[in-house]
Amino acid sequence: MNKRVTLTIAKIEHETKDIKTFTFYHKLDARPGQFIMLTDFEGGEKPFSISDCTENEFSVTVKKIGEFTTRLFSKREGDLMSFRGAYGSSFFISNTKVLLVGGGYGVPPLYFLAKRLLKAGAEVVVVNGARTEEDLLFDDKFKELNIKYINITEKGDLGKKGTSVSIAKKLLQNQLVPKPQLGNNNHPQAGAWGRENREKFDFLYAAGPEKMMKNLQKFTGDITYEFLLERYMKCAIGICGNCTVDPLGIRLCVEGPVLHKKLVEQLTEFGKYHRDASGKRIGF
Amino acid sequence: MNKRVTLTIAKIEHETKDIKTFTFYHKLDARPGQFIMLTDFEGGEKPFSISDCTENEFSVTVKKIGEFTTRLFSKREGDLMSFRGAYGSSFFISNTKVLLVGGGYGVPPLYFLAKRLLKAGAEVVVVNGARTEEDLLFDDKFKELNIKYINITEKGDLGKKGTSVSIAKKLLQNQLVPKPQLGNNNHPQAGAWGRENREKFDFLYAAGPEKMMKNLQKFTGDITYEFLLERYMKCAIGICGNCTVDPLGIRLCVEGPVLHKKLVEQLTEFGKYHRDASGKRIGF
Amino acid sequence: MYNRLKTKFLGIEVKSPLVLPAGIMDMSFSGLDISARNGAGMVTSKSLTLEPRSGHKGPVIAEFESGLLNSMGLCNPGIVDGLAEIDEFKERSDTPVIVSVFANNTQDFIKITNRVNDSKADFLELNLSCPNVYDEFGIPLAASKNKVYEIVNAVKRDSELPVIAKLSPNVLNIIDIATAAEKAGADALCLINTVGPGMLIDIKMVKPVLFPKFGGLSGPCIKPVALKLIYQTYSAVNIPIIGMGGVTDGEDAIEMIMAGAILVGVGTAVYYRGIEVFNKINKEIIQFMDESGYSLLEEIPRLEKLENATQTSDL
Amino acid sequence: MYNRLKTKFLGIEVKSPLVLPAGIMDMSFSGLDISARNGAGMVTSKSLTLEPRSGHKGPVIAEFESGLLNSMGLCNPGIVDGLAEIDEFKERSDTPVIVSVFANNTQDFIKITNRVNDSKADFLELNLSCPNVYDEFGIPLAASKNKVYEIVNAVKRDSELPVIAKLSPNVLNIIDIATAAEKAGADALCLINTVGPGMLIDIKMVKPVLFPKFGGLSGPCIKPVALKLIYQTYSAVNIPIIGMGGVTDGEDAIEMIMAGAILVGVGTAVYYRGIEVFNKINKEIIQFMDESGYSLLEEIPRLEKLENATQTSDL
Ligand SMILES: Cc1cc2nc3c(=O)[nH]c(=O)nc-3n(C[C@H](O)[C@H](O)[C@H](O)COP(=O)(O)OP(=O)(O)OC[C@H]3O[C@@H](n4cnc5c(N)ncnc54)[C@H](O)[C@@H]3O)c2cc1C
Ligand SMILES: Cc1cc2nc3c(=O)[nH]c(=O)nc-3n(C[C@H](O)[C@H](O)[C@H](O)COP(=O)(O)OP(=O)(O)OC[C@H]3O[C@@H](n4cnc5c(N)ncnc54)[C@H](O)[C@@H]3O)c2cc1C
Ligand SMILES: Cc1cc2nc3c(=O)[nH]c(=O)nc-3n(C[C@H](O)[C@H](O)[C@H](O)COP(=O)(O)O)c2cc1C
Ligand SMILES: Cc1cc2nc3c(=O)[nH]c(=O)nc-3n(C[C@H](O)[C@H](O)[C@H](O)COP(=O)(O)O)c2cc1C
Ligand code: FES
Ligand code: FES
Repeated sequence: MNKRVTLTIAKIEHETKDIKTFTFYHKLDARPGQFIMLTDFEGGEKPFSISDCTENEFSVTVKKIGEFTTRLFSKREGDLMSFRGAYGSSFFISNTKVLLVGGGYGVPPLYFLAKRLLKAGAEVVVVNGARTEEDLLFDDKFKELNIKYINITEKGDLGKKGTSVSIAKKLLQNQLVPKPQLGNNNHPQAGAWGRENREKFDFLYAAGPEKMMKNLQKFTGDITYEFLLERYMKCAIGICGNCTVDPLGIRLCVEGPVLHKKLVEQLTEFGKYHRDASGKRIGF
Repeated sequence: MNKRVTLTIAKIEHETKDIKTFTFYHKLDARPGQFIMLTDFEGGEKPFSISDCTENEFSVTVKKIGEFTTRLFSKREGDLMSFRGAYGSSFFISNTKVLLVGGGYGVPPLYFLAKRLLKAGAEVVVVNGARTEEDLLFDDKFKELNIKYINITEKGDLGKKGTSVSIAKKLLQNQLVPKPQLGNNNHPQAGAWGRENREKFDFLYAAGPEKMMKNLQKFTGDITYEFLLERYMKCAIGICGNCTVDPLGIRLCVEGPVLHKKLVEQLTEFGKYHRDASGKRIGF
Repeated sequence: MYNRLKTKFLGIEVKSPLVLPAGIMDMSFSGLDISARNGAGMVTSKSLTLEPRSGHKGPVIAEFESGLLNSMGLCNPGIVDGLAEIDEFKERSDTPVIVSVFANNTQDFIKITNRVNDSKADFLELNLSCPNVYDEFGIPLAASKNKVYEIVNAVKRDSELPVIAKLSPNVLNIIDIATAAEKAGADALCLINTVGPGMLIDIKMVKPVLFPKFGGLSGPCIKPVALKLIYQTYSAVNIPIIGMGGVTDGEDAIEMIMAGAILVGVGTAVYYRGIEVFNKINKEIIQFMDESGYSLLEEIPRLEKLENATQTSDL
Repeated sequence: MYNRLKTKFLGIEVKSPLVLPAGIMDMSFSGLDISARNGAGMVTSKSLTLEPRSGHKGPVIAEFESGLLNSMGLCNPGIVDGLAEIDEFKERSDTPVIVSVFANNTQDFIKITNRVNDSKADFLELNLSCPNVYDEFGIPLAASKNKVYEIVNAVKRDSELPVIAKLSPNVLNIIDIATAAEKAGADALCLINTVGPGMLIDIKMVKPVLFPKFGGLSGPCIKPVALKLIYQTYSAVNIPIIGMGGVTDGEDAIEMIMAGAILVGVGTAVYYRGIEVFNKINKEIIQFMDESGYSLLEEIPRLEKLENATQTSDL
């Protein structure tokens, strides 16, 4: 039995104008890619990826998008919230050279992943894309990690214009090599990118809008990858069937949300459609 | 949860004209003094003390007395029966010099006890009383144990007249000392009794008609004892309250059926009354 | 510590909100007494009938992973001997006692009530769960607002003790039944009695496990049903409620209180956690109060009442 | 091995008696397909309504130690899209499929029936558990023999598929409802739908866990209630029964069959044992058959029928 936990919001951090991180002091046994179902019992229980998880606390990073998230944004530190989980599959923890490609609120779970990959001894390269510098998520947090880190915006307000996919493409096609560089905090971990020391990646991870991953998929060649997918979730325990993906019938709340390349490639609906709360198919 | 077990009757042995032993092949985790609730699902589920229990089988020894036991007596080897348990408290397993006093179908559970006491290294003396030699239960079985064993009948058809209480009284008052003797099977374990080597007992066990134990109690002095008591049992799991004894309110199906001297001495109803299936008090 | 659990029920102070319900450990004065000594704030007798009843042949209890089924068959020593046990209990204990009574017609309920008037019991509880008697519409007594009204009304006229109506969950609309009892003058309600009934089958012998075949469900499996019916009833009536059904630990008891119960019955959990269950739950309630900052039991809040208590089910 | 589990239901052969019930893993053709591939002999669609329904806001699922509560709110893509999913399923699988449909009045049931006639579904199941519509006696649809008769009768006139009536356990007398459905021409019965409803409370936030507050119970906690109602119904009707409610392992499935079920639904257990639950239970049934000496499923005996199916409860 998966016991529901109700506890106060310990910390609220404003990430961007419409994204906040909510931290709870609780020992959660979660792996990167997994999610919780969060509720205030006022109508709505919604899935959110875990964006960080240490010995005694964990966080979710939420974009204000509709009824539930708007109400969540009105909560203060000390207010009670209730969750169940962590649920779902998690990313494979490799110890080789790996590339993480994130967009939108797909970036925070990759931060949790990056930390665990580092712990396992992997050589981690992260590409973090956003529309503008202001929208960039977890930029400082990534810079504090001992990794090669590339941030890019569509607007180009960090220097060059681009998307995480356009960068990832170059990295994967060996046209670009990330190198360590001094970060904001004058530590040598944070990095920009140059054109030397071309290398191959052993594993690719991505999370973000499905369109982005669909796009990214074109450049994956024969590299092994895992994508974090989203579907409308209700039960989160694998019985209501709302989150199954065609034609496999696997449930993103149980067998997902992290899917291996082999499964993603079989999904006829990937990047095409998903199902809404009624089960009706909706195009992307 | 106490799982019900349904299995075939492996063996039926005729002990006396109205007593049979039913053996089941089943690994039962039972201690001497405990009982099972036995049923054939045809109306009636009744408590019976475990009269023997080894690695892979156990037995109950039943007296034909009313509706259920009469139906039970019509069963054959291979017929299915269902039971739950073992339930209740069990006898303390001493490793000193102990006396076991049995009457009626109280004798068989003392056989199971004697075996466990011997295993623990106790010096075991058993007094087995019945009306006539024919009514004597487990006579051969006791003789095969490495114990001092005294059998006695009211009719005197074994030599002397007496009851198990009259013998126990003499033993307890040191007027009588049991000595090893050649048994039926020419082994030196079985014993009769003589008047030498008076010794003290450290522990007294009894099972049988409540009147017998009430009688026996008079001669217990300051010896520690445990009695196996019976009350009408329905649930056997300590909730229906049918088997509680006054004024303590302890349940013979949970805190009993084996009660320590300290508890027996506090029972105002001991030897006086019990409650029937409706909870009405009935005198002994 | 236990001062914090004190509460009042119909003007009488109890040391804990926990109640030993009808049918559990209550055939004898000593069974009531050991429960009270283990922390029950109030105790209930077995449901007494005019004449003694031996109950069913059995098996009368079947266990399954989520609770118990019982087909006891209302065994009891009859109203005369049963009241004698209660009187003997009252000589040894100042714990308030509810005498539960059962009949399948109004006349017998009245006869029993008059017997009870002469006893030392504190409250009279009517076990209104008879499944075999039907009203003029073919609805079983337990589910018939007319029958429930008739019985409670008649008993109230004669009873010198406050009257508690114990309701069955196996009804179409609990509000109908609860308000009928309230209108008829019931001083309090007790719910829920066992759910179902249900059955289990021995698949080796191809036989129902219970004898007779069916038995009422109690224990953890019925808690959600109990909470819902108690909450619904609490939203619709103005008399106190003794809530029960599956309460096994302190958190369950708190749920009952939040759903609207003043007192909380603990029955089947006596099996799961021993007769010490009352003291264990008392402690767990205190622990929750400490964690949540409630110093007294009565500070524990209740759910907001339902606006429309009858129309409870969406699709 | 699986030849031993073959059985016939209304003339159609199924490879296993296990059925994926309505509401479980059945929003999409692929959900039905993965269940069939994992050993379900028959699959059921989510209950479809005329228009799409998004269902309730949630939490729509609450877990407790003995089962689940759900307040899904009959979310479904509507009859048109729902049937399209079924047709897509039928293109890939020869597993028989039941289309479950829901409406709260006879007219809508008829409209839906006519849609279903044009689909590839094998059976039409009427989810007769609407708790919000009352008959002329104020009895909810699910518990009203008149309403059940009316709907089944009307649907039978129009349906080209065999009609299964799915019954609610929350009724006063299942026999009334079951025989009304049979008389109205139902080809089979399916029971039970969820029990209660019930509720759970979050004691820290003092709020019902589900939104809206109440949800139907499923899983192990309801098995005894299901067995009893199935056995009672089996004793009184002559049409086949799909039995469900808490079946989690092979022994539970055998109990259902002995109680009178021809096919056995496995819903909540998909949560407990994964989507492989169907194959797991298939194996456990075979194992029991081996131990007990039955070579074919149909040799498994049933309980003797009740003599008087209505009068089931002793005191
Ligand atoms: C595995 C998974 C992980 C997610 N992780 C995050 C995260 O880390 N941060 C974050 O901000 N968001 C995350 N989401 C999306 C998040 O669940 C929705 O943004 C949220 O449910 C919106 O609720 P709302 O009431 O505010 O909006 P609504 O107005 O109800 O809906 C807006 C949109 O949000 C999506 N959505 C709504 N309800 C659900 C639901 N029950 N399940 C899935 N999607 C839904 C739909 O696309 C919908 O169109 C995740 C979703 C999934 C499935
Ligand atoms: C702890 C315990 C251990 C027992 N061990 C044995 C044993 O090893 N061998 C043996 O033959 N008998 C034993 N008995 C007694 C046995 O349970 C009864 O003889 C049996 O229940 C009689 O059932 P019946 O239907 O044949 O008789 P009935 O006609 O129903 O009753 C005859 C008498 O048996 C007793 N009895 C009946 N039902 C019960 C019941 N449910 N619980 C307790 N007593 C009952 C009553 O004294 C009753 O007057 C034991 C009883 C208890 C409580
Ligand atoms: C063995 C048993 C016997 C019962 N007998 C009665 C009874 O005589 N009268 C009554 O009103 N309720 C009786 N009940 C119902 C309980 O009082 C209580 O309402 C029900 O068991 C739910 O509570 P629980 O889950 O805590 O046990 C009995 C219950 C059990 C388990
Ligand atoms: C999440 C969920 C959704 C359900 N949806 C439906 C439904 O749409 N239509 C229906 O007739 N029954 C529905 N049911 C009831 C099941 O079909 C089944 O009757 C019930 O759950 C009992 O079986 P179980 O204990 O094996 O789950 C649903 C049950 C659950 C748990
Ligand atoms: S959300 Fe219900 S199956 Fe995944
Ligand atoms: S037999 Fe029920 S309490 Fe002992």
